[in-house]
Amino acid sequence: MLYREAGDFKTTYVADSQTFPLKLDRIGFWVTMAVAWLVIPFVINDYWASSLLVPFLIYAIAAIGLNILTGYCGQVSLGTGGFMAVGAYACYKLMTSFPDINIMIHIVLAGGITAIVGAAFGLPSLRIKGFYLAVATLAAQFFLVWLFNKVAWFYNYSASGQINAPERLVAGVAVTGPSTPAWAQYLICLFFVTLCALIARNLTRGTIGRSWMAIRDMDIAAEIIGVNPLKAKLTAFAVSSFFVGIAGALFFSVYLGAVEVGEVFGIQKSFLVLFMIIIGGLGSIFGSFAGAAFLVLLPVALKWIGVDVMGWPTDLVAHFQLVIVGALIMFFLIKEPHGLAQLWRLAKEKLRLWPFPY
Amino acid sequence: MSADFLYGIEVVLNGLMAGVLYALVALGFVLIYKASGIFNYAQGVMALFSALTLAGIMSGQVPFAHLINAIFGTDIHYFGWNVPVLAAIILTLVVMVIFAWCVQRFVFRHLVGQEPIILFMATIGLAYFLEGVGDLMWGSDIKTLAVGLPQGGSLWVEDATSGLGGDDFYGFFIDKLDMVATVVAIILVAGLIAFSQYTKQGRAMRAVADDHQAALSVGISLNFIWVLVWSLAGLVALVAGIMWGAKSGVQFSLSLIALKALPVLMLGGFTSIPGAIVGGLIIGVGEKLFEYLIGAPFLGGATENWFAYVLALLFLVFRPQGLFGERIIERV
Amino acid sequence: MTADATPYVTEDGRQIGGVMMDLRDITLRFGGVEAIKSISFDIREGEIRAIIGPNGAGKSSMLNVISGFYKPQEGEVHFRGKKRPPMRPYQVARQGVARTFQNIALFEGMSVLDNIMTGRMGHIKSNMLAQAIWAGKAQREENENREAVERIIDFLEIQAIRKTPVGRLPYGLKKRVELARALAAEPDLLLLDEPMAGMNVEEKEDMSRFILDVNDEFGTTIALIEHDMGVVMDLSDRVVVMDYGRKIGDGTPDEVRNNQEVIDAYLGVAHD
Amino acid sequence: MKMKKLAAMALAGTMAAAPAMAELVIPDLSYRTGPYAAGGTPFSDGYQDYFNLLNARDGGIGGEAIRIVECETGYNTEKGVECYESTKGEGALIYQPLSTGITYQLIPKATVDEIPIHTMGYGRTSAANGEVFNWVFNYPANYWDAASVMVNYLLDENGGDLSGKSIALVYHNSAYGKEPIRTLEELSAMHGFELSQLAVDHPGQEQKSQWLQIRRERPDYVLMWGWGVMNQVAVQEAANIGFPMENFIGNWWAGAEHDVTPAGAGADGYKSLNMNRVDASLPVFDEIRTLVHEAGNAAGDGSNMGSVLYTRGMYAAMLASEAIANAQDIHGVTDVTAAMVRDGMASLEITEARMAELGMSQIGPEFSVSCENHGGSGLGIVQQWNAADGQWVALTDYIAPDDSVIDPLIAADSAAFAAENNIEPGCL
Repeated sequence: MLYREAGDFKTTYVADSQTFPLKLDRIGFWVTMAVAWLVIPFVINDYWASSLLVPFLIYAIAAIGLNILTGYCGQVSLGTGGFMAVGAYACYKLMTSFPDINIMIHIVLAGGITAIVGAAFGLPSLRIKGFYLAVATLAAQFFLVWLFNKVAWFYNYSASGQINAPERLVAGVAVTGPSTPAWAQYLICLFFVTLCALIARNLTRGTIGRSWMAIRDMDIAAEIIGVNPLKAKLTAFAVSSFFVGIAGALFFSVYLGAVEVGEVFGIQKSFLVLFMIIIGGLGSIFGSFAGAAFLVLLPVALKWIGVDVMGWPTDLVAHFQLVIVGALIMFFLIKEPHGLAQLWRLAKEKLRLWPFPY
Repeated sequence: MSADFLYGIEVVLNGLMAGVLYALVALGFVLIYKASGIFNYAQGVMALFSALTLAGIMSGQVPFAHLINAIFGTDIHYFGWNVPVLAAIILTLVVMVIFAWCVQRFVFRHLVGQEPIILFMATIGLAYFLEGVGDLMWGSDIKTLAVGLPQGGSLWVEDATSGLGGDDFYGFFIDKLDMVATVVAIILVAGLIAFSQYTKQGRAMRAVADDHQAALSVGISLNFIWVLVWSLAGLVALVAGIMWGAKSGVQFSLSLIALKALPVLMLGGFTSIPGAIVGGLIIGVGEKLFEYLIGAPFLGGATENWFAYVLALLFLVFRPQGLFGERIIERV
Repeated sequence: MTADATPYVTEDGRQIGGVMMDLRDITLRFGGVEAIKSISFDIREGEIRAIIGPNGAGKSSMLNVISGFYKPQEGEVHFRGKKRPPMRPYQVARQGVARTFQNIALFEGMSVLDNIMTGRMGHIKSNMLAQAIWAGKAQREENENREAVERIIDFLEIQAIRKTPVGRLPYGLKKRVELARALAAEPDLLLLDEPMAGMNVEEKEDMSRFILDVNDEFGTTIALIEHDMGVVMDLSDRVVVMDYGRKIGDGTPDEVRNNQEVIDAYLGVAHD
Repeated sequence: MKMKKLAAMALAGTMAAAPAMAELVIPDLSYRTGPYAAGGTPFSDGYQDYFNLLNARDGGIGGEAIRIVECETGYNTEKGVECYESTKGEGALIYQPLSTGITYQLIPKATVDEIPIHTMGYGRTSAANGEVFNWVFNYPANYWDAASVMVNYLLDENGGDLSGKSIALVYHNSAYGKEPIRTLEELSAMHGFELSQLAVDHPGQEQKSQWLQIRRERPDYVLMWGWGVMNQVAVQEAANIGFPMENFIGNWWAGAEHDVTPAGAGADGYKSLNMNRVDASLPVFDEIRTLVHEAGNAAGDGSNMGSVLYTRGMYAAMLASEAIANAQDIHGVTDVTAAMVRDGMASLEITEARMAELGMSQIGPEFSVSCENHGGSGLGIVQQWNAADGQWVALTDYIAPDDSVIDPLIAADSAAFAAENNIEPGCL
C-alpha cells in the first residue's frame, strides 16, 4: 500500500480545495517540478530541447488553452491554429516594433491580443452549438491564415512572406534567435507552462471554472440558476485564446524562429491540438500534458524504434507510425473512453488498493 | 446582354457544379451521422483509400508490395494484369464493405452508447489508421485514374451560347466531368432515397436513424444497419474519390476534400440529405460568386476557402437550426 | 382574491407577508399553440404556493415564465411591487429567484460540492484576475461560500456524498442535491418543479420536511408544482389550479378541493 | 523464438547506427510520405543512389566511405527540425532541407552550428549573397532567376518584344508561391507586358475560379508557381478551358512527370523550367543500374530512374560530392569536416568537362561559386511535355536570367536580413 489516502485528513477548506489533496501526489508533483526546474536544464542538449521538450511544453500550453474552452466550457473549437497564428504575429510585430522591451512582456501581450481576437470569434457561440460551432470556428482558422498571408504589414513587407524572430535577451541570455542555448529555450517554455498551468488550475477550481463547467454540462439550466452565458462563454474563449496565443508566440519566437503562417498554423495544427486534449482527457489539466506528450513524443519514439533500432526504411516506419498511432487511439478509447487522464486516475485507484484488491 | 453579366452567370453555373462535388463528399458524413450519431472525421481518408484501392486494383498492383519487399527482400510490384473498370469498381466496393464490417466489429461495437465526442475521436484514430494502411498497401505515389470519365469543357455548350454576348463573350464554359458528376450525384441520391424508401433494409435504416431503442425493440439488428451505413458511406466515398481523383490523380491530398464538405454540413445540417445537396449548391455558388465579384478584384483572391465558412457561419447566426432543421424549442 | 394582501400569521406561527410576485394576464404561445392563456395570480412573501393541474396544463411553462426562461407574449410580471423589465434568466436568478427542475438538471460532470457551489454564482464578487492568482480576496470569498454551502449540506444531510460526481448518484439523492443547489443561492423565492416526482413514501416524507424547514427556518417563499395531492394539500398555503393553459381555481387547499371545475378537470370530464 | 529474432534485429540495428570512424555522413531529409510524397520519393532515390554509386565504384569520395542517414520529414517543418537535430550530432557534412519551411528553420541554426546548407533552386533566394549567408548555398539557380529565365524565354519567342502582351501568374498562396512576384513586377515595368496575379489557396484542389478568370481574360501566357496537388489540377484545368498548353509554363517544381500524367493527353505541350537536363541515356544511369540497383542497394524500387526529380536528386548529390572532393583538395585531408565542406562549396567549379567525366554531360549549366556569389549562374532550360511518349523534351539550351534586375533585389533583401539579424556582411 504505497499509495494511499487513509489518514490524510483535511482540517481547513483551504487544504481541502488544494490542487493535490493527497500527500503522495503532492510529493510527486514537487519531485517533478524539481527535476524539471533543477535537473533537466543542466543536462538538456539541442536535440532534446528542439525535438522533444520544447514542442511538448508549447503544445501543452496550447492544449491547456483549448481544454479550457472545449473540456471545461464545452465549446468545441477548430480555430486553434489560427489563434496560435495571432499570437505568433502579434509577438513578431511587438518584437520588431518595440525591440527594447523585454520579450517576456511581448509574449504575454501577444496572449492578450489573442484573447481579444478569440473573444470576438467566440461571439457566434451564443447562437451556435456543438459541432456546428466547431465548424464555425474553422471560419476563424481559414480567415486568419489568409489574412496573415495576404496583408504584408503583418510580416513587415518581407520578400519571402516569412517572419523571422530576431535575437532577444532575457537577463543577458538569448532566448530567441539561433544562438539561444538549449537550456534557455527550455526554461522560458517551462516558465510559461508552469504559469499557464497554475492559472488554469486556479480558474478551473474556482467560480469561473464552475460557471464554465455548468455551461458545458447543461447550458440552459446553468443560465436559469444564475450563470451568465455570455460572460462564461466569452471568458472561456478569451482565457483559452490567451493561452493559445502564448503558445503561438513561443512556437514562433522560441521554438521555430521562422514561420510561414499557412504551413505552421494551418488547419492541421487545429486538429492536432484538439486530438491532444481528447486523447489526454477533456476537462483535465493533467490530460492536456498527457495528450501533448502522447502526440509529440510517441511519433518520435516510434521513429527511433523503427529506424534507429530496427533499421527499417524511413517511409515504412512513417506509414507504420500512422497505423500504430491510429490503432492506439482506438484501443485506448475502447479501454477507457475518457482519455489518458482517466486512465491515470483509474491506475491510481488500483494502486490505492494494491496489493490487497479487496 | 453584357459580357460581365454573362460571365457572372457562368460563375454561378460552375459554382453549382462545384457545389455538387462538395455535396458528394458531405453526403457520406450525413449518412453515418444520421444513422449512428458519429461525426466521421475519416470520411475524407475513406475517399482517398477507396480511390487508391480502385486505382491499385485496376493497374494490378500488389498490395503491401513495399512492405513485402522490405521484409523478404523480394522485388514484386505488379501482378501484370489490368482489371477492367467495372470489375475493379465492384472489387473496390467489396473492399469497402469489408472495411465497414471491420470498423463495426473491432471499433464501434465496443463503443456503443458513448458520447458523440468520443465517437468522433475514434474516427480520428480511424483516419490515422486508414491513411497509414492506404500508404502501406498502395504506396504514396500519384496514381492516374483512367476510368474513362470525360474531361474538358463542353464545346457544344460553348458553341451554343457564344452568340449571347458581344465579342468579349466566348460562350459558357461547363466542364464535362462536372456534368457527369451532377448526373452521378442525382443517380446516387435517387438511389439512396429509393433504397431507404422501398427496401426493407432501407426502412430499417430510417427507423434506426429515428430512434435506436424503438428500432431495437422491433427486432432490427443495429449491427447490421451500421455495417450497412458504413458500406454506403464507403460507396459515396468511392464516388467522391473518383470524381475528385479524376482531376488531380489519386493522391494524399484527396483526403483534404473533407474540408470542403464541412461548411456544407454546417449549412445543410448533419442529418439531412437534401440539406447536404442544397447546402453544397449554396456554398459552391456563394464562394465562387464572392471570389468573382469581391475576392479577386478587391481582396487579392484566394478567398474561397474562408468565405465558404464565413457564409455558413453568417447563415447559422441568423438561422441556428440550419437549412432544413425545425425551429429549436429549448426545454428544461 | 389577490386584492387582499394584508400580512397575517398562520396557525403554525409562520409569517405571511405582502405580495412578492404578481403575474398579470400572462399569455404564452409556441408557434400557434397557446400554452398559457391569460393567467393571473400572485405569490406572497413567506407562503408556500402550489401550482397543480393535469399533465400538459402549462405548469412548468408557468415556472419558466417566472424564472425568465420563457418570454410571455402578453402580460406583466411584477416583482416586489415593480414591473419586471425584459430580463435574461440569470438576471432573474440574481434577483433572488432559484429553482429546481422537473427532469433533474444537475451538472453531471461536476461533484456534488461543485454543483452546489454553482448555486452561489450571484454571491461572487472577485474578478477573474483575482481568481487566477487564487490568493487574498478570491480565496477568502471561496472559503466563505464554502462555509455557506457546507451549512446547506449539513441541513440536507448529504455530507457523505460531497465529493462524489453527480452522475453516480441515485435519483432521490440527485433531487436533494438539486434542492441544495437552489438553496445555496439563498433565494427569496424558491421554485420547485415536481420535487417529489418518482419518489417513494419515505423519500417524499424527507423532502416534505426539507421544504417545510426551508420555509420555516430561512423564511423562503416557495412556489411548487406537485402531482401528489396529499402532499400539496398538507404543505401549501394556497393553490393555483391550471388546466389546458387556463387557471381554473385559486385559493386555500380547502377552497380548491371543493371547486367544481377543479373536480371536473381531475375526474377527466370531457372538454367540449 | 520471436523475441530472440527481434532482439537480434535490434542489436544489429544499434550496431549499424553506431558511428564508425572516418566516414562522410550525409543526411537525407526525405519526404516519402504526406501530401508531397510523389515529389519527395524520386528526389531522395536519386540523391541516395548517386552516393551509393560512389561508394560502390570509387569507395566513396577520396577513399572515404559515405554514410547516408535518411530521415523522414513528411515535408513538415517540425519533423524537419527534429531530423536536423537528430542527425547533426552524427557529423553531418551538408544538408539539403528540401522544403521552404525547413530551409528557413535551418538557415540560422546551421549557421550557428557551422554546417553548410545547399538549397538547390528553392529556399531563400537572397541566400545567393554569400557575404550575408555564409553557410547557405542556392546554386545553380533560384526563384528570381527562374522568373527572369521565363521572361527571357518569352522575349526570345516574341522576337525580343513583350510590350502589350499579357502574362498571368498562377501561384500557390504561400511564401514559395509569392517569390517571383517582385521580379516579375520589375520585369513587367521593364518590358511593358501586363502582369496579372492569381492566387490559389493551399492545397489547390479547387481552381475553377482562377481558370474561369483566365478563360475570360485570355492572357497570352500563363506562368505557374505551383506545388503538390495544385500542379495536377492546374494542368487539368488549363486543358479543360482549352488554354494553349504551349503558352503555359510552370517553374521547376511544377514540371515533373507526376504533375502532368493525371491529365493524360490534355497535358501535351505543357512547358516547364528545369535546372537540370533530363536525359535517360546518360552513362551514369547505366552505372547506377549495374552497380547500385542490381547490387540490391537501390534507395527506392528503381522505377523512377531517369525521371525529372530523380535526375535532380542525383544532380544534387553530384554537386555535394564535388564540393566534398573540392574540400578534400583544399584542406589536404580526406576526412573532412562540415566547415571544410563549406569551403569546398564556396569555391566549387562545375565544368562541362567534369560533368562529362562523371557520365552526366550537360546535366546542368557550367557555373562557379565564390565567397560573394552562392547562387551560381542562374541558368535554366525550358522543357516541354510530350504526352504520347510520356517524356519531357528539352526545348532550349540553358537560358541566362537578367542579372541586372535580380542582383539589386538580392542585395536589398539580404541587406534587410543582415540588418534584422545584426550580421556584418563579409567572407569567412
